[in-house]
Amino acid sequence: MDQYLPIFLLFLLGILFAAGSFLASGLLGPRKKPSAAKTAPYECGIVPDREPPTRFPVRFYLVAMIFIIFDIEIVFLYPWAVIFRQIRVFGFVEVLVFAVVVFVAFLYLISNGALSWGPAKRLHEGMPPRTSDSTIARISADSPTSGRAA
Amino acid sequence: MGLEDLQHNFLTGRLEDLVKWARRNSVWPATFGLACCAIEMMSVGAADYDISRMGMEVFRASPRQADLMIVAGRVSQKMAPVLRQVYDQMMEPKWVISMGVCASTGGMFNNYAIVQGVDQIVPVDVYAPGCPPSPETLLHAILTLHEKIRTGHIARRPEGAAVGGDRPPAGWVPQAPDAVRVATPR
Amino acid sequence: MTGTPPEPDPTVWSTTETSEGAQELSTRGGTGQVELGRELGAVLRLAEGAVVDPDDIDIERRDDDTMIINMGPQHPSTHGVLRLMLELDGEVVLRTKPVIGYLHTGMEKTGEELTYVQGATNVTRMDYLSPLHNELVFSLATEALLGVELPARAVWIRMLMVELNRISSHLMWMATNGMDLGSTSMMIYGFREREMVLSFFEKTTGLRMNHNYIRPGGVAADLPDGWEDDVQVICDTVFERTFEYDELLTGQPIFRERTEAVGGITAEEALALSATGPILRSTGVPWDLRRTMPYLAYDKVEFDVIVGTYGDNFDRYSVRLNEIRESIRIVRQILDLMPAGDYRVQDRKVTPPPRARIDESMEALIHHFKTFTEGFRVPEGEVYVAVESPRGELGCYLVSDGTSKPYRLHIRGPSFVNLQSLPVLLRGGLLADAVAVISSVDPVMGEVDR
Amino acid sequence: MTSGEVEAAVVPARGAPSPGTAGAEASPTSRPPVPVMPDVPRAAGSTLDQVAFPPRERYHDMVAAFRDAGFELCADLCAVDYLTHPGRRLPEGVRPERFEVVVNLLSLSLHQRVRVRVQVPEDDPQVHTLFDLYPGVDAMEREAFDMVGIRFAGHPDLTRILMPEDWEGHPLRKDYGVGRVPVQFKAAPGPR
Repeated sequence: MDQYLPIFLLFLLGILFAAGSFLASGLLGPRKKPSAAKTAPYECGIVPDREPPTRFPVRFYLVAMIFIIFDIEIVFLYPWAVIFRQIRVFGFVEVLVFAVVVFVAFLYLISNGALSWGPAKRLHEGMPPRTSDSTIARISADSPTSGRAA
Repeated sequence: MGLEDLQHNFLTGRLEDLVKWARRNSVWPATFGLACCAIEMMSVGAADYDISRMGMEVFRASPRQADLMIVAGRVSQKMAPVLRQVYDQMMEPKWVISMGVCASTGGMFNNYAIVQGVDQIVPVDVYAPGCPPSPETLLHAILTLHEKIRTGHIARRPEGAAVGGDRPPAGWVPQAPDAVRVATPR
Repeated sequence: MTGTPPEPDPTVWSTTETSEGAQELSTRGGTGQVELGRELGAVLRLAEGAVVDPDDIDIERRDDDTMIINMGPQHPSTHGVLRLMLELDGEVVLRTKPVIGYLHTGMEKTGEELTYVQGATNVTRMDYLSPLHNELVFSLATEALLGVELPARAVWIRMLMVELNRISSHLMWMATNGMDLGSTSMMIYGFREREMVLSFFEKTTGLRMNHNYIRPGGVAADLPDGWEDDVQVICDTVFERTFEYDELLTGQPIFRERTEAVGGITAEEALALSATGPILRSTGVPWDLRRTMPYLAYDKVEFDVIVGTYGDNFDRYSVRLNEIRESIRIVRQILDLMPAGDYRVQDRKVTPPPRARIDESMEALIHHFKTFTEGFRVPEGEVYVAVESPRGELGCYLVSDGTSKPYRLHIRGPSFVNLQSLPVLLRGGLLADAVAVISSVDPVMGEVDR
Repeated sequence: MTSGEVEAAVVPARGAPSPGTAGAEASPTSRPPVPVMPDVPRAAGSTLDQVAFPPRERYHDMVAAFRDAGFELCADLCAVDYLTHPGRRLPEGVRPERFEVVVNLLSLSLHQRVRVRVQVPEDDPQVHTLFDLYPGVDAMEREAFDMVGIRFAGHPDLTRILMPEDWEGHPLRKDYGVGRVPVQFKAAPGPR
């Protein structure tokens, strides 16, 4: 029974914290209803006259998926880390296999460009590396300075 | 140890004083830089005149997280409704510093384009004179605001600033901000 | 008089309506062909008369898939109250339309009401990052109409102050550009150096900004004693600090990723859009008014015109960084070549008598009173004078009708024209690149909206 | 007016002031040359501007001719209201009107500026747009329309740019009041 005491306590703490915050905001929060402006979405000071779009490109959903994959991976690492000492080499190899599997998923994502949101218009793909001195030219007074006509 | 030996400290402070102390030491300004005063406001935020000594170095971009609106610059007729909208979207308690003469009274631009004084649109707490106010003037205005918070009432807005607020204080006929587009010459 | 403004009706409490109707970006269907081409950034194709049809846009999304958002007047990275309406396809920017006027101060109308003596105070508040350039262009225009010849020292003092103002303006740009791209330390360094220049301005002109120091007829006061040491300290410190900025920013992969190949523009497009200053020079066109149409005494100092190659953000950053060094080089030469003599023209028509003389002679008192109440008369005529401000060609078109007030004062703000190249620069980039590009165009809303 | 019949605008060699009014040579169809007036001599060291006064019909072609003659950049375009200053210095053969559109062209190759001033009558304040020659004038023309009320035919998006959308009147006209709120110690000079 005592094994479950910490879990039960953690559960109790969660409930208390949630209820507590609701209670506090109920007590301390302002009574009056928020004004129309406060409920309106903030658009840099402009009152939005067209309603926000409902359809979003699928790319944003992909990012959520990628996050979930790696979040789950971390969640499994926690219990593993607790008993890492007892399960010695076997445990280590086990978690390595798990990590490699998730990493393969990551490589697949990178390969078909889920994360490369680069601008559609790339000036020069193979642009030579340059420094702030190499990219400029200095035109002194004596060199011919007639403007290059269009 | 008699009562007279009690120093005024955390244990003996009233809750209201503590709340006011917390409020005035972390007033976060909203970035409302309009014109030349905005440059001086930025240099107040930078290293030389550092306002992070007063817990204000974080310039919150969105009004949801800002407590103070420093109207830094001249407010044009086109900008007035935007200013009013950002002010309405700020969370209570909120204060307004009208920085510079252009914001306070229209300054040297007494013409069709400038709202002659931002207090026709939003209730102003502290006016900072100067064109642009030197960083020291703005720091002085901020300290005046701290003093006002310390001595002001904890929930209600200070007197005389009910313009556009919810209910005007007794005995003072509110000159409700005439159309947010003020004096639109035809 | 028609058009006089009525008394504001105090009881009307109108709700806030902030939409600007036709000035805003409308849906693709609702926009005319040519305007659609302009918003899409198709500059040159239009010049040859080719018409842009909405379907040939390389993004196949229909109208309701894309999102029109406001990068509005109150936004941390629009450098003042610029409102950009962007049509986004997810993160990629399709169309852009700058909506400006949120800082319109009616300065050209006020300019027609102030005398020439007071004119500089009004003009200096337009471009508040380089106020001395505004005063310079207004004074040069007035002196061109007056036909007044300035003493050498006045010309050189003006050049010294204007170059120091260019350094402080470019430092301000380095600071805000660093801040926009995430490097807060650049903001702190930039402002720390700028404070040095501002303290010298405060010592010389009495104010940190809006100095009213350069006036028609010379400068307001002579340089303080020991100004050479202050300027020397500024030059040496800022010159080494530019290498620190270079080290801080140029090597950083994040900075390079966000500035290289971002917001590119070709020389033809820049010329067609009348862009001047660092934007034009970053595309490779060596056009700097200080070199090609020298004013003041720029033909007597050597300096280089900095020219970029690709015309993208990184080039504009490099052009401005090296222009700080060139300005320092000019200031160092001015330190040696500064002539002695009067700092204001001695022509009694323009310059009021010195304060001490007023107590002695009645005639000086009358003359002083006349200058400061009615101001000096400028012969009838019109003139266009342009100087090279940190943002481009700052022009002043002055029409005078012989009275002591300008009849028409039009200031050609470089940022006002440079803002039009935003649709070309933002086209196809990410929203995050839009932040970097706006900062690299360096608009100052004071001179955009006047 | 096809641009084929190019108005040969004389662009004088750098610095050499062209003689009085014989600016543009007469084009083949012997139309009167466009009067060109040397500008007020400017501060020392700056090149002398040429100022051309084409009639409204030939305004667009003259600017096109200047563009082909090497004026790549249109620096500035603004409108001026000459209501209270009719007697201004104009070369003969140019009838002063109430409004005037001033275009400032800049040649990078010749290091030369030229100003084109076209008279616009009060009853029909309309001028052809320069957008197809210089895409950069789009915002300047919108500002001229917003401030002085000159319409530009063919402009892709002629709306207000500086004033709010529902603003009436054009502020920079001379008959438009300054909109000054009366100040206690200073009488409100000028038109109220």
